[in-house]
Amino acid sequence: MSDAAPAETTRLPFSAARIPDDVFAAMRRENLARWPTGAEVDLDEAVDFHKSLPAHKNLSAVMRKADAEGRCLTQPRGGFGTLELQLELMRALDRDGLADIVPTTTDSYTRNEQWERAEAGIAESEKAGRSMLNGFPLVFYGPRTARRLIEAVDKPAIVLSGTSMPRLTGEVGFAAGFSGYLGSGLAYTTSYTKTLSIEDGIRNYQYLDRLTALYRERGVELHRRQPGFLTGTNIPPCIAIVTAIVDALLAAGQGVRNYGLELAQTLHLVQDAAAIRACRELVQEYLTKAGYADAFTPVTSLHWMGAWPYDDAQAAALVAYGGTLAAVGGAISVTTKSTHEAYGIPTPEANAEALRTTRMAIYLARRIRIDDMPEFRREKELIGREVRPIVDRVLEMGDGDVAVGTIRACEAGVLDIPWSPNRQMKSRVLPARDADGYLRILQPGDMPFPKDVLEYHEERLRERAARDGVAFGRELAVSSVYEMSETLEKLIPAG
Amino acid sequence: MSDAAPAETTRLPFSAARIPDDVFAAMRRENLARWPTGAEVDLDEAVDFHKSLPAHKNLSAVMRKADAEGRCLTQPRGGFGTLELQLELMRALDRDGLADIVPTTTDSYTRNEQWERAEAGIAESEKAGRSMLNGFPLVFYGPRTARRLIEAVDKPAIVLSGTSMPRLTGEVGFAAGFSGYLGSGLAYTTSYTKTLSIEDGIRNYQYLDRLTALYRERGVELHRRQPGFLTGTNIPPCIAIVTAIVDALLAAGQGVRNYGLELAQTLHLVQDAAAIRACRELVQEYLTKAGYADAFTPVTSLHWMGAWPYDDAQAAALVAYGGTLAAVGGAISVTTKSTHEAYGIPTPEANAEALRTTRMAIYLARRIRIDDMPEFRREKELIGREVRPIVDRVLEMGDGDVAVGTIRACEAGVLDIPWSPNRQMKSRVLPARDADGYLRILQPGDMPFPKDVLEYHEERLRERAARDGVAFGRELAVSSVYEMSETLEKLIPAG
Amino acid sequence: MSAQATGPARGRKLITGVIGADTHIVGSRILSMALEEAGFEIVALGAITPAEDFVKAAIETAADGIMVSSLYGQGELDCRGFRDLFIEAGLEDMLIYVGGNLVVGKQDWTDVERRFLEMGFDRAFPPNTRADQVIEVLNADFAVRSAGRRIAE
Amino acid sequence: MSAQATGPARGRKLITGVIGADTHIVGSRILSMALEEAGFEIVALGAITPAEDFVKAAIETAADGIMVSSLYGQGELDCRGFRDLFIEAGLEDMLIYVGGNLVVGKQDWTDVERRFLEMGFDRAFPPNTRADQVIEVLNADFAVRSAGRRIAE
Ligand code: B12
Ligand code: B12
Repeated sequence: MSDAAPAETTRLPFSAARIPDDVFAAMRRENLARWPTGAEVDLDEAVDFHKSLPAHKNLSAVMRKADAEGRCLTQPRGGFGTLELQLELMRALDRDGLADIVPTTTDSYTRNEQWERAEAGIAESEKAGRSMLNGFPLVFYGPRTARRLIEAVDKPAIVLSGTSMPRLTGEVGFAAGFSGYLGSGLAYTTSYTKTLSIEDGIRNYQYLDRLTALYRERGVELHRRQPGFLTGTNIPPCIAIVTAIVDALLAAGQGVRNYGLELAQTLHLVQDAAAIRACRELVQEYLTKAGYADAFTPVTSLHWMGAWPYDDAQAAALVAYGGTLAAVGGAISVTTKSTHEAYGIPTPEANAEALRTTRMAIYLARRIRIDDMPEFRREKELIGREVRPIVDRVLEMGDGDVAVGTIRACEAGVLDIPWSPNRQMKSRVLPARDADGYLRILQPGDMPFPKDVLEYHEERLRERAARDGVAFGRELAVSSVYEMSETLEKLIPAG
Repeated sequence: MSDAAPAETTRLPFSAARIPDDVFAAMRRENLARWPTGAEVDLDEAVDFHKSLPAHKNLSAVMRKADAEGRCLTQPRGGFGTLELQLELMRALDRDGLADIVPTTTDSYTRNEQWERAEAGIAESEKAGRSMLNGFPLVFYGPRTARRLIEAVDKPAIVLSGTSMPRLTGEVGFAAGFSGYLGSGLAYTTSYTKTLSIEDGIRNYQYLDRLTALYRERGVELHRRQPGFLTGTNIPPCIAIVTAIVDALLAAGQGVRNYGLELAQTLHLVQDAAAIRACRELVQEYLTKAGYADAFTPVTSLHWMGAWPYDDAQAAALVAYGGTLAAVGGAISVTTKSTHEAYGIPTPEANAEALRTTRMAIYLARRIRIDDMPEFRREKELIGREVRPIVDRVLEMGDGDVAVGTIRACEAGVLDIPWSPNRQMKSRVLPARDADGYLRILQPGDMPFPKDVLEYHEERLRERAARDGVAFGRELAVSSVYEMSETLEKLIPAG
Repeated sequence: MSAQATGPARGRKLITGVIGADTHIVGSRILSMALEEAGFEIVALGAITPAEDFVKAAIETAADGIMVSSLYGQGELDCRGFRDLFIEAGLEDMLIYVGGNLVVGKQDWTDVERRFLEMGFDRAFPPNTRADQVIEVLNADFAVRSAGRRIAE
Repeated sequence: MSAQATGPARGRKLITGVIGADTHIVGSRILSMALEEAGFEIVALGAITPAEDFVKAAIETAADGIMVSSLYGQGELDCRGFRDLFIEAGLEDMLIYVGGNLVVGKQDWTDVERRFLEMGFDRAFPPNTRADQVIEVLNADFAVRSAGRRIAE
């Protein structure tokens, strides 16, 4: 396994400041030397290649166009353990799924920079005749080989690599011709690692963001994206948006100006629509305050990220509703799951079918918007009152430096996320669903939500506890984790 | 083939008046003599049987309970050509589909009172080992045998028999223990027959409604239901509601007080919700004016009734959205279709899956209502302004008798429906979808819609014509018939 | 612009109608409209048309072809002996198509097609057939008919 | 009220954790909470736990059983040789369960189960396993262990 954190020579004092050119050049040399395919990365060649691509294969341009046209694009997830399988998958998602954006999900060894294990996984996959890895070992194949994926499909491609260690995967992905990369320092470190420090996670993404800016300086606009879904487990909009703001400020600090914001669906029509609007506005508000008024921050809505039902027919409703929620909410794209979700990585067929179901749902949503609904307004305003006190406190704690503030806030529990595997997070904040299906804060931990806001959440949750006849407490949170995976007999008992 | 219209001896002057007891007794004798199983109908025994059923097997009671609890029940369609197949189907819909209401759809020969042909169809089905009929030959089997269907499933059962000749099917169905019957004189005669006169169709349903009232007099409340979907082909809410009001007044005249109203989904979130609310309110308004303030008139929303997509994945989105629309609109039940719709009568499995997908969509809709939206209010108010002038004119034309007014109004084109197969209907009214996905009136024919309303419809449709670059005319209506069956490549071309 | 009748197909007279107790009129009506616009002459019998009425209309109007619709699933029963009626009436060479949802349920199309061809239909069309496709086939079939063949390959 | 540890199972010490590079902590955490409430003693190793750490913790805490979670699909690679590590450490009789989404993709469960039993796990649990079911099986297995058998039928 290679070192996750940058070597000492290039380790700057930790801050949100832009990494200076010379230091970054040294960092890149060190980074690219960590695995043989790093040597294949040639920035000049990569820039030329990106410039040679038509606008419809550049994710930044495609997101901007969709935003201008009021469209909601579809994007699946998808990664298999060998180049052949991955080529076939991406072609199927394009051809049979009509995906507007094609993905390459990396395998979990690659995510953890265990490239030798990934290599072994390829061999095992070839031996077994099926993928033994849960994604594509992008770094092992390297940029030259991975470019075949870009050439195979006439759509923009994005790297999906849920990791806090994106430095080499990012270099390889961009050099291969991927024009999008999902991941961020705060969001992924708190939800994808156990022992990595938040600081190192942020540093790693500062590298990636700085790399994105380097391409930008060379005239290539790439799309960076923040994964606000975190642990995917009942994340209320406010918590997702707080992390979105922090990560967006960090990215902007490195020079990123095309920064997507992902929001996991709560599966509530009003809460999701309010969240999508609030997210973009609040991120813009803080970016503008910080002097980055020129950043483009489209919102992507994600199909339900928690536990799925074990019945395909039930799951189909989540797939379709996922399209409805994204489109009605005004998201610029939706990231899809499939009816196989509760069981395992979907076959290309199941993946493509879910894309089509979602696309039809988007069509059916027409131009419907619910922004005029009083309930929508109430929720949107509520999100603002939840988010601002936390973000303001984070900025305060950093004495103006958002990177520093973030670390301190995590330590203090001011920034917190539910169900975190990371040992440095308090993970005391706990969400649950209220009687109307809204995700609310059951336990705030040490997050400084205003008192009246918390009272409101508690009142709504007490209503649910009373309805369900359970005690007001942790059980509400646990049953909310299971909820969507329950059988219909349990969810809607016969009259 | 037996006679469709009642014999002369019992032919009263045509009016909306309640059929007198003695005449009705004579009518029943004549009717039951038309086919051997008619002799099995024993009203006293049937009344006792209905009284012996628990409330949860009585559709009237079940609809009232759902209304009180704010639930949206699920009900499939389903009929196969032999008793064995029908038993198996109903059990599957109950057990695997969790249907709240189980159906028996009759075959098209039975609907047209061609009972010998139905008999032959049973034999053919047995020979072929698969159903050669598109439904269950209820009259051929008769009430005693059909009761096995009622006994097989612990849910309320409804007869679905799209016909203008329900007299014997109704007798057999109610005597067997079915507690619901779908169909009505105006709606079905205009959409299911070619040469039958509207008058005879209404007379036939007056018989059925009078029979329902007879059970009521004996203490058994049965659920009658109006099929507002008509030809299922882009029926705008106003036209469905006009027929609902007329048919409800006719039924109430015979003594029916539990009268469901079906509305085909337009597949527009706002238009459907507005239609569901407006339908119940307007029917109540006219019933109350006519002195029937005590009628219960719950609304049932129907999965898309027009042409379906030929791709299962696309169809799944229509299934799921159908649940969403019904629940958000506040319908008391939803009648489902399946992913097989474009091809043929679904297998029990496909039928059950669609029920589960729909049920999950209903769950996901939570308690969401959009009645506060300005757009909802505008649409609902618009429907009122469309419906009242037509209904008022119909009543006027009958000099106070809705039955007489209906015939005159159909002749004059004041009452009209799109795509009617019936030669007596002008069928000059033509709907099309506007740029926002609302169904609008493209050509009003001779229906007396207010001028400003028609101007509004035209303006909206011209917007669509401009967007699609087609002439403002019939092509808008034809392409609206195909719309939902188009491929996704056509509906949402790649960016 | 949509497909047009060409060559020997131009001006041909076609009977349309929905057979049996079947009330699905929309497809037959839209097909009739499209065929008329394409340059065929159309005699539309509408919904719920007994088999015999197609023969009667064919004789009365000296039609060149018959477009039978069946949507409701019972076409497999209704269409038996349809060709025989034409043979009995001395119209054994009549061009007869059938289209719609011809059988009950979602069945394998090649199998369904075979059944209807065996019943004597010249062609059977699956669900999701559009008027343009039908016009092209009509053009081809009327073209080979002048050469004495029954239908085009 | 939910299932409880009974008989010889009461108070047993169980190690929980998510093996390999797998970060899915929710299932393991909820399972740990439920087992604790049921009367087991729990040592939770959390997400991303190398196989060796399970052995180390078992020795250090003198555990009675191991509850390996694997959700992310690569469990089939991560779990190879897991039993051998315990045998090498002299803990050949350790009760070892594995549960989650054990392989990549939606595969036939009986086949997947066989593979994991062959790897040496005493039991493998499919997706959609709830804590109550696990507790019942633990009760049964600890019960037969006092009788010298490995696991209950
Ligand atoms: C939430 C979630 C996430 C969250 C996890 C948050 C966190 N830190 O825990 C996030 C978003 C971070 C995530 C990430 C990823 N995920 Co994920 N995730 C899920 C999801 C939707 C729900 C899992 C969950 O929490 N369920 C609720 C809990 C309560 O149930 P449970 O985990 O199943 O555990 C129960 C039982 O299984 C059992 N059990 C569990 N362990 C054990 C052990 C024993 C001994 C026993 C007896 C029982 C038992 O008891 C538990 C309690 O009832 C599942 C799919 C699903 N189930 O719907 C996918 C899923 C597990 N994820 C998957 C994948 C592939 C990933 C990623 C690689 C991302 C990707 N595809 O791009 C990354 C992995 C990152 C990494 N390095 O590990 C796949 C695994 C595929 C496969 N096996 O073929 C799944 C199945 C989705 C899919 N179909 O593709 N994921
Ligand atoms: C609208 C509709 C109705 C309307 C019909 C209104 C009317 N008067 O026309 C209503 C609601 C009244 C109705 C009633 C019934 N229907 Co209906 N209906 C439909 C639906 C949803 C759309 C049909 C339609 O109009 N399509 C649009 C037109 C433009 O397309 P089309 O009809 O397919 O015709 C095109 C082609 O097929 C082709 N074509 C048609 N005819 C011919 C002929 C030739 C020679 C050629 C070359 C081509 C050709 O060209 C046409 C133009 O492109 C279909 C399912 C679907 N397709 O989604 C079911 C469907 C046809 N109905 C069906 C059934 C069973 C019924 C009922 C028995 C009700 C029931 N199940 O409870 C009753 C029948 C009543 C009766 N006695 O006939 C079934 C038939 C089942 C089967 N074959 O296995 C279907 C397939 C639904 C299903 N999956 O169960 N129905």
